[in-house]
Amino acid sequence: MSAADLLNLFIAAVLLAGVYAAMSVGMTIIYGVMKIVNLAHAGFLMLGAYFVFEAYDRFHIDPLVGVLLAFPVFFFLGMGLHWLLIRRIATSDQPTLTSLLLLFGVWLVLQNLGYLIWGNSDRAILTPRTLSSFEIGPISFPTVRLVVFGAAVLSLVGLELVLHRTWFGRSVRALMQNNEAGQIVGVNVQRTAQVAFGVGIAFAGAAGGLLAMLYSFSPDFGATFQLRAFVIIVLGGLESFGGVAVGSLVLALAETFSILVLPASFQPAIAFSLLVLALIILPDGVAGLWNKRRRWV
Amino acid sequence: MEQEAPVGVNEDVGDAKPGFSRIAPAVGPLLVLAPLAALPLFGPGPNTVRLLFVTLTLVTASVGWNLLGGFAGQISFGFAVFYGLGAYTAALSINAGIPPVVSFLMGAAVASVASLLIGLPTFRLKGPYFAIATIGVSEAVRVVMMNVPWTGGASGYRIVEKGRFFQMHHYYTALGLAALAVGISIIVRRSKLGLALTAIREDQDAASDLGVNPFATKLLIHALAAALAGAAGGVYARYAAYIDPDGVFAFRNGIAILLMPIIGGVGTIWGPVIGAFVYGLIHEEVVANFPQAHLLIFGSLLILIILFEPAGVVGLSNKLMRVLGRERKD
Amino acid sequence: MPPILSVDRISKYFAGLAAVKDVTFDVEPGGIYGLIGPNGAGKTTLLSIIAGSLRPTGGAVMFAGNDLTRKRSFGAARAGVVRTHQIPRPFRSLTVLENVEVGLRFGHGSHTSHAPQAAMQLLERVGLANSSRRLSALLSVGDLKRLELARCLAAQPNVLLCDEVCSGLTEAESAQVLDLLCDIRRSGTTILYVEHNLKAIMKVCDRVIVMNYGQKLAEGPPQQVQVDPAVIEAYIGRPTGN
Amino acid sequence: MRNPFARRLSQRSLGLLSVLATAMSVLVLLSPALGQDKGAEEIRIGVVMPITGREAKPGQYQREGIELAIKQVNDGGGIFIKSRGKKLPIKEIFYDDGSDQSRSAGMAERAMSSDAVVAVIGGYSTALGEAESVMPDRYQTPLITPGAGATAVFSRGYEYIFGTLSPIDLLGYTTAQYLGNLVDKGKLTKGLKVALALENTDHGIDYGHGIENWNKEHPGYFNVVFSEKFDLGATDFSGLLQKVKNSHADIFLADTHLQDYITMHRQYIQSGMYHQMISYGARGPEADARKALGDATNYIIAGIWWSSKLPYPQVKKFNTDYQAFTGHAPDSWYAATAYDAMRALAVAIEHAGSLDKTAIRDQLRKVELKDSLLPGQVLRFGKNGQIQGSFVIVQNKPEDKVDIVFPLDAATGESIAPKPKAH
Repeated sequence: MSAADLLNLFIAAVLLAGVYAAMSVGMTIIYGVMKIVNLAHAGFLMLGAYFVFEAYDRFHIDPLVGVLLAFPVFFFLGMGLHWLLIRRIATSDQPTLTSLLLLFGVWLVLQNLGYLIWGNSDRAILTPRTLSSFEIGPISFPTVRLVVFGAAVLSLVGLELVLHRTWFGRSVRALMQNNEAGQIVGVNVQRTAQVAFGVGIAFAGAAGGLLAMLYSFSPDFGATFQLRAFVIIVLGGLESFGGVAVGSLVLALAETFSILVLPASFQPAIAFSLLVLALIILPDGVAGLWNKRRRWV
Repeated sequence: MEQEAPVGVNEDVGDAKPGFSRIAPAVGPLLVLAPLAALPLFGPGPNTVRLLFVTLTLVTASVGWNLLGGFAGQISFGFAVFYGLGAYTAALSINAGIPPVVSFLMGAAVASVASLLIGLPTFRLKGPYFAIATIGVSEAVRVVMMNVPWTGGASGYRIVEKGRFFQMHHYYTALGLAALAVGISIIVRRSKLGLALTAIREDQDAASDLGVNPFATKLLIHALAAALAGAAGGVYARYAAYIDPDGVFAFRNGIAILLMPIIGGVGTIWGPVIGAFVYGLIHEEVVANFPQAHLLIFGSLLILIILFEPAGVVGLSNKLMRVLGRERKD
Repeated sequence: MPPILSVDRISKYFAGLAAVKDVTFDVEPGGIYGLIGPNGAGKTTLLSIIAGSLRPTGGAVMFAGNDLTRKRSFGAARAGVVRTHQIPRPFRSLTVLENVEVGLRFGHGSHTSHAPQAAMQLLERVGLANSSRRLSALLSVGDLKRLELARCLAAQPNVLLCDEVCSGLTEAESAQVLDLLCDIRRSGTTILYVEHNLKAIMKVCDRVIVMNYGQKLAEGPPQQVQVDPAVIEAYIGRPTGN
Repeated sequence: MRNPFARRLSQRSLGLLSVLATAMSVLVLLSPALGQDKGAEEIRIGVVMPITGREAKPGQYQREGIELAIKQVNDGGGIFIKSRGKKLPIKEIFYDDGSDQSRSAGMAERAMSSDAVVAVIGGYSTALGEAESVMPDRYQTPLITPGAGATAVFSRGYEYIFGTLSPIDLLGYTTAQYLGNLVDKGKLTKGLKVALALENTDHGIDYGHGIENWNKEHPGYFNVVFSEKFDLGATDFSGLLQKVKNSHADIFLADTHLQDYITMHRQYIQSGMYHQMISYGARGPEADARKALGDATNYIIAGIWWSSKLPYPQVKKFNTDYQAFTGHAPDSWYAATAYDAMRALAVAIEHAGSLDKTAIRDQLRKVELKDSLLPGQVLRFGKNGQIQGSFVIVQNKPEDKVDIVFPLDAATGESIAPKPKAH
């Protein structure tokens, strides 16, 4: 394989990492603040995809604008879901079975709603951007993937800004670092959790919109992404946004380059092997690396 | 929020009449076993037998899961691995001419060995990280099995048995296995091992401080649970006669095996049995009668159970009995 | 008499910070040893290391000729070194009696056969006999402390490591617990008693080890330690002026 | 009695257990009653298809094909059953298997064992068909699969299974034959390099075999330089495509499902790849793909079991009827094989003259549907139960046109080969 090929593969991996990061951010926020693994994430990715699709199909709204519109819509959807269901289960500093199963139930319901509303066709968004790419020397950049990559970077940067510049961000960070301490210094946990859940769902919806520019989708869209998002947040340390970027990059590089030595049919095993390896090599989870420091003090 | 007792735990109910409580553990299993064993007397249709057969294999897997997830509190999403390995081992053995019962035992043994291989690294992880790791293991094993050439890879594997198909034969195998599973579950619960498991579930470090070896205990119960799931997979495989990795190793199987005890009541003897019946029968009927809305119905049911009765059907019935008991006293 | 427990240059670092540094002392059989020091002195860390809940960064723990350093806490418990917890950690879904049975059936004495009444006798000894069939989750703080002790006693330890068994208790309850400790000592069990509260220690201990900033500050009989200027300084702070 | 806690638990559930036992007895007692007395005045036919999950869309198209055939039979008053001396209508009992193998087998079994059907049509996609194929012999109930084409399904010596899809290896073979024909015509040069990307199922394996077989029979035409399997439902094919690129092949042949076709071909276009000929196996002309890929689907060739462009009168009639029945035109081949499966079954039932399942099976073996929609116009089941029809190769052309380009006698347009570079 020539250097140009390797470079091409590397670019593909980095752009894939952008896709991965975009879809994982929402899951991280919810996990960080509430220690809930959002098993309904895939459902919201799917809804986001259809939202952007409908906006484009009916009102000819550019998918990128659609993604922006998805933010407020899904934010309130998330807040509503929290009000309706999530706040009723006990909070914990560990993921509980209850929360996992509740959200699994929500996922099933969302999936079925998708079937009832949109049927079982494979939909896709086709804009002039979709299939275009431009080349710099021997390296080609698919335009949509660049767009998604840019959006992912923007979301991560935007989120960092929000976390460090606003009261909400400070509350969120306080809760992510130490739930009890957060309560002691006067963070309104329920309120923050609700907003955080809303933000998490908003990012999930928007990410769904971004994915819709890349892939075709049907109501059971999202499951493979959800599992990967999960792998990424574990790799990235479960509750840091820098970690999401790192985790996405690690996974994308591993998946893309593994194909040089492994048959393509083994590719899906990469993510899960990485997950198990990361957990075992760092016995308390990757997060344990810096958690350990606090535990006995 | 009101402090709730841990899942699967009943608050003190006062002392039972000693004579009654001595026969109670024997009465329970018999009460369930008798009508199931006498099934042919009712002249059931093949579909009823099939439904009960499938449900009984689910009971076995679910009771197995409950040993680890309910008694020891180690939530695993990876039981499809054992179910699948049991299915494949039994399938390969039966095709090699080994008698079915021995094949099921071999399925159980292979699943147990796999459980040790999985448990050795992953039981060093605590709580949620163990659960997370089992997701990874489950999916990785599925993909690998898709690519193993000598089991047909993704094309699946077929069991060829000569002679006629006797559905009742399969049914009694499944019934016997399920009864065995419940028996094991009762024995474990009442043994020293059961005490250790509960202690580990409640506080692993405190249990260790009193001399319980959490790591070895968890490995042991994991192996036992895996053996049950593996045998269940084997029994199912012989019935289905065709298995493939996407079917038996599917992540959704792992979810189903975990859902059943949740529906019935985690950590109780009968919770997983009841859960498996509820899941097996309701799921099948909903799928058959509401093909357009079965996910919706099942998802909503799950949400309702989680929100309003986290202790499952057993918890619900306990609540009902308490209410009824109170009324009687008044 | 050879020491039953010897702690030899034990150190523990957390991310480069020393929680325990080069602590050495011997415990002779049959006494109550106090381990005192201000908050954050490293007492509980040291206790956890002896009990096997924590691995030391350096040093060794010897118990009756056996090296406990590499053993996990269940190994230590089976060998005969059992700890209590500062905040009681009952097995919430088990009854009081069953909690005690865990110690009885898995601890140091588990290989010897015991009468079925053993658990009840222990509960009577700590004054919990009436609650034996209650769920431990429903006990009061004081009762939980007693249960914590009863559970450890059930393991039949040679050395009992007590972590602040009096914290959170009323004066009267504390007195009862201290009486119980004396009673346990009389039956031949050695006690290493970690305590923040000086008064309690002085009442029951035969010998006291004082720690500060992870290091051993002083060791000796209570009366002697009480007047040690270094100890006073650690507890009250350097006297200003005069 | 060491552990009072356990005692309490098991004892607490006693009441519940008795309830459970009663409920079970009721269920057991009721079910035979439900099973009987069915099918007296109607012909019950089980249809097991995925309408949710990965295979939902093709499953739905096949269901529509079956239902159209049933409607047409029933509009004519039903099927004349000699033993009853009158015409009986067909009643469809539908089950969604959710694209899940074990459920698919379970539903087929349910249909055969308790819902009193005389035959089952089911099994879209090879995997689901294989799971179901165990059941027909077990319950001596014929099963026709209109969607499983892998030879493995029919190679087990089963006696009650039939299929209206020609074998997949024939699909690979025909594709290679077509390309060879292009070489003969001078449109392609001899000795071109071929890259294969196959889905990791029997479908993919058979497709690969078909191409290999033709190559063996006709050495020198093509040279397979790359062949690899991939997992269905992958999110990213950049690695695989990079490997294909590196193989410097001239022709790219993949065997995929619809979703993978869309995802893979998007990435193919985005990474600026080009081959003289491209095929995604049996996928190509689907409307969903056109919507998702637009002009990028132009010149893709597909080997399919049927095309609405076939110049037979019965195809024209079917196209109109289907449009009227479903409100949309037939999409690729899916509905046609299912429609013919149902029609062949109806003929067999009428010939059997009774609702006896074995008699129906015997008639299915002899059935000859002379106005079949499928290429060759005659549908006849082979010895193993699978039809041995031929394939048509279609090529997508600009402006949503699809032309049959092979076999030449059915062709509606010229092959455009090699594929033009810019579009």
